Amino acid sequence: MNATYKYFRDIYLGVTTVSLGMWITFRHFFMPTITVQYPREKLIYPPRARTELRNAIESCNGCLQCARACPVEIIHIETAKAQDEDNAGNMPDGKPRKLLVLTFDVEMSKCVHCGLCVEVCPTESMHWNNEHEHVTFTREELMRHWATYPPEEVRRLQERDEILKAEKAKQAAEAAAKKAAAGDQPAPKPVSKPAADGAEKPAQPSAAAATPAIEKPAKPESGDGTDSPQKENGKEKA
Amino acid sequence: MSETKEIHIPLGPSPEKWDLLSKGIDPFGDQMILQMGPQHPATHGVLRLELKTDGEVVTKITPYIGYLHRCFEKVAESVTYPQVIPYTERMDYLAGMNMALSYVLAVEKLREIEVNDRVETLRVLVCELNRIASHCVAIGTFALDIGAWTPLLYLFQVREHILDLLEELSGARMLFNYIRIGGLAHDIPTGWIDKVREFCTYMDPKIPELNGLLSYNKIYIERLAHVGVMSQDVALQYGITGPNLRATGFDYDMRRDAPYSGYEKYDFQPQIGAGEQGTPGDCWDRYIVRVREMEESLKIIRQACDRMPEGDVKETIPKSLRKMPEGEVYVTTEAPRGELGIYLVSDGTDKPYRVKARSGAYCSVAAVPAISLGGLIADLVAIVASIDIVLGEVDR
Amino acid sequence: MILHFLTQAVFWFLVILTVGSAIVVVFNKRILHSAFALLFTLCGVAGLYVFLSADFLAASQMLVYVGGILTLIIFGVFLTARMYNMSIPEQTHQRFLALLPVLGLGGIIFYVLNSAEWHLITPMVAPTTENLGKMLLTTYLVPFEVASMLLLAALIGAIRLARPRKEDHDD
Amino acid sequence: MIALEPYLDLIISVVYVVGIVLFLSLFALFATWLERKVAGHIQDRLGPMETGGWHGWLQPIADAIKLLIKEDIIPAAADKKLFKLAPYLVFIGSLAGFAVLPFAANLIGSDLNIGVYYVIAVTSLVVIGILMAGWASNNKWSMYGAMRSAAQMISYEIPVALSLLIPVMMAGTMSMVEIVDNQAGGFWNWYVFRTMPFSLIAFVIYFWASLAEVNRAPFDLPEAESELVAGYFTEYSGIRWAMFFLAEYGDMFVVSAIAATVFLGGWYAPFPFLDIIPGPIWFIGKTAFLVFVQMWLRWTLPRLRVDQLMYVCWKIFLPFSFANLLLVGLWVVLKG
Repeated sequence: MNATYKYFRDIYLGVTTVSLGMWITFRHFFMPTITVQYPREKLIYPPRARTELRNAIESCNGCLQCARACPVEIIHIETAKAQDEDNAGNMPDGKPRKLLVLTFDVEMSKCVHCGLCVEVCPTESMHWNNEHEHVTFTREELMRHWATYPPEEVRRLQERDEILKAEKAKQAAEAAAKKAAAGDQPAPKPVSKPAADGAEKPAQPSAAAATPAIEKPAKPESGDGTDSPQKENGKEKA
Repeated sequence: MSETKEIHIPLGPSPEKWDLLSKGIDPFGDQMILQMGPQHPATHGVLRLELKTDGEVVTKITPYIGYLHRCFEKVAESVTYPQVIPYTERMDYLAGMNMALSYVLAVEKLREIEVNDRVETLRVLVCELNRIASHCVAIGTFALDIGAWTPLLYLFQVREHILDLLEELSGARMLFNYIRIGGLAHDIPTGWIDKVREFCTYMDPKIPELNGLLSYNKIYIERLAHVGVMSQDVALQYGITGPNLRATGFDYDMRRDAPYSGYEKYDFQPQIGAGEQGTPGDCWDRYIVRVREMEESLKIIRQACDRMPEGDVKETIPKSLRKMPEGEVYVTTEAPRGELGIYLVSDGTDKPYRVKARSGAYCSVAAVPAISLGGLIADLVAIVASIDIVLGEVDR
Repeated sequence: MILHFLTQAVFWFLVILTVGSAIVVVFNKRILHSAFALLFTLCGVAGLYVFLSADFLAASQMLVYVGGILTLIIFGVFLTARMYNMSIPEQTHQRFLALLPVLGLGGIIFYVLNSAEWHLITPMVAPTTENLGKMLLTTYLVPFEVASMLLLAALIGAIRLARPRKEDHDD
Repeated sequence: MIALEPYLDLIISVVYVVGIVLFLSLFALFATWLERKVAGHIQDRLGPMETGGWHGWLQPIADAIKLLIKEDIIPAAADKKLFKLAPYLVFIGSLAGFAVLPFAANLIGSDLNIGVYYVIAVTSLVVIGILMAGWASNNKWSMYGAMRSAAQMISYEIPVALSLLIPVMMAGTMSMVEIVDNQAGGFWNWYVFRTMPFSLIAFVIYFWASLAEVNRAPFDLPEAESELVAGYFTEYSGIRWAMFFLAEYGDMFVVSAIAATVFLGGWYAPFPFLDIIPGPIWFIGKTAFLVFVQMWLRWTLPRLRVDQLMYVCWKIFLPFSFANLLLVGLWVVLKG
């Protein structure tokens, strides 16, 4: 009896629940669709949307905070101290520019869009551009270069920086030897501290690059400008 | 368990068996070895199950994991504390908020940071939103594996709604990086709470619709009831947590039993399976527990919206995490796929010395052989879908 | 003329299909290929039935032999253990001894074919089903039912044998 | 000059066969488009919208071209002869069904007096074709799919046949044309509405069992994607896969057309005054509606398990079919 009851109940439930399901899908048949016809219609992104990284190079002070915040280490920055001869101009906030940003490369292909670099940027030069269609045909195109210096200029400035740094080190050594530089140091310290801190990393490859000085001019012949940052990356990792 | 004693056949027949095969002797008898995955449509990513089947009856299962191993724990040792957060969210990419919360709570415990009430409430709010989104995928893919396509698409609409909300809040749709050590990345945008309330009203009729379309569908019940019964003993032995444990009738929910982030202030009821359509702990129970948990999460969200206190969400974010106190902490939270425990060892530097994640899905995979032997392949598909694994969390 | 030619062509096509695939069945070394070749033999025979205006019989041939028996044979082959490199013994031993019964049988068949009185009937395109149905339920009712009973008994027996011996817990 | 008269039949047959193949291809193309549209709108989506302008109506053509120019991959370990043969066999089995579909009173391949029986018989070819495909692929999933499919199709042939027997009994003939002619004059004369509720039950059982016959959801176990990857055509690609696809949609049309013929009045309009609309339109319209219902079911229901499939067949459909048959037999006898 119980089995018979269950048998007919199963059939009854089967019929009713299937009909209910059919009714629900039938109702959806006449509901408005939610499809957005993408290339023609586009969604509006919220202001916070993390889309593609951009760096407004004119307001970048080369402080390297973004490069240090990046969990995947895709931001590569090289800087040189600005000298009077450069006419570096002013930062957007009116203060004179102290560092020349020689290279500012971001490997967008590796970016995880975590937004940590944007958050730490003191000058708000790192920002999201609110465009997400960064599709390219080659991986090299996803390497974003924002610095405007031509390669020869970069090399020249780096070498100059090396010389200046060496001189400064010599002076500092002398000053330290004299033990009379107490009044001299506090003034450059706030500027040189982050620079020196950040310079530790790029300084090593540039120092390494400085020694084989003959090798370097050969590079632009073998490849175009897009190659050099990658080679430098390789060096940094090595 | 007995299946661990069986001879392990790594990749197809062993050389001796090939010898037998070439002599025309079938070393497997009536049994056949079947590789299910890692590219099988129903293995939820890249799980590989090596099955021994007798006809369609599964007689032995060996799960193989690691196809999605991304060295989370090792990477976490080489990046600074805040930089780990984006990596945590890639464990269970369907519930990034819950993943990040566990890690952040661990760091805060280490550093002894007390966050304010607004931060806690917002964290609960986003985690519960994310839990609904995660369960939507879980239930949707479950239905998909049983052969019903449409519920997946309906649930994805709900999920899309949530992701829109979270995108507006955090800027990203899946890997939010929103919960930060000592606070949150942003405060809420204007009118966001109203949008969450709107979502709650939008969500309300969706669950009855799902029930009508799927939960109480006779075919669906027949496919799931009495299938893959996980007894409480088995669940506890394997360290199963989360909805899978509650489905066995074991009333245990970290949010209620060991509250964190202010969960004790909310009124909600952990859902347990009672074997309504079959045996307690069967696939249908695991399914319905998730459906009901969505309702409970909705309740929590409503309460969080109502009590949203004022405050600064960045107030307690430490200026620098260069110097961390030495020591070790262990924090577990209730993630959608079971308890997520983060064990953190600090040696005082700016990078963690060791991070160990204990994830719910990993334990669930381990229990698959214990609960699905003797079933059909179709049952196995249902079971793998019902324990709701995300291979990102299993492999880490 | 052309119609006649076409009819002839179709007939010979069917004959070649039937006999050719039958030869494949016998001589093929892979047992599964033999089983599948049987399909064409059976279809060819069904086609020949159509030539005899036995449409019901042709359809039954398809339904019973192709849909039922051939499927059963293929299943049987599939389920045979050691399918991996199953080969039918190739060498023929004692050819001369074998030739004797073959020749004998062939002779008998040839004799029967020759001595039989073949009635050439004009194909009548009339429904055969009505007559068949009536005859099955009147003249041939008893043999029909006996055959049914036999098949039913075989069916039940097969199920009884195939059923696992463990106790049933429900239904 | 030879007179064309004697060959008229022949020419008509050839034209008809070519027409049917064209129709089948066109219908399959249309059905793939319809399937995606139905799926899309049921799921609050739009489905294909790009190719060809209006609602992506050229999408199936684009798909067909894509399939035609795709690489034809035959697995190294496959049984090549059988692998190549199987799709054609399945396709022929599907095509053969079209021979007896009465699109109109005089638009029928061959008005066999065993029409209904013939259709049931030729579906056997499909079973063999599927078994062949599953075996020849040399893939375990294909094998499972083939075994499931064969078991399922053979089992479900019985309820299908028993349900089809009911209109046959009521009409007293197995000829498709005569069965339809018996349903002339308004929808209340259709067999599905005569002898209520028996014929209605027969119709429902036929429809559901035919879903299993053509491997459609909720009985799509042979190609159950989440279980068996793609069942017996896992290894097929390009044009051979397209043959299976064509056959599947052709089968869908055949079973729906038979339902329309024997239960829903074939080419007759539901109301006599609508008879000005030509018969083939009614026939194809009714069939297309049933095809639509098949799709609607597919996008609503979960899939059954193997044992449940057999349970439904042997323990639900079969007893009901038998009881139905008995009662309708009584009804026919009592009515004289």
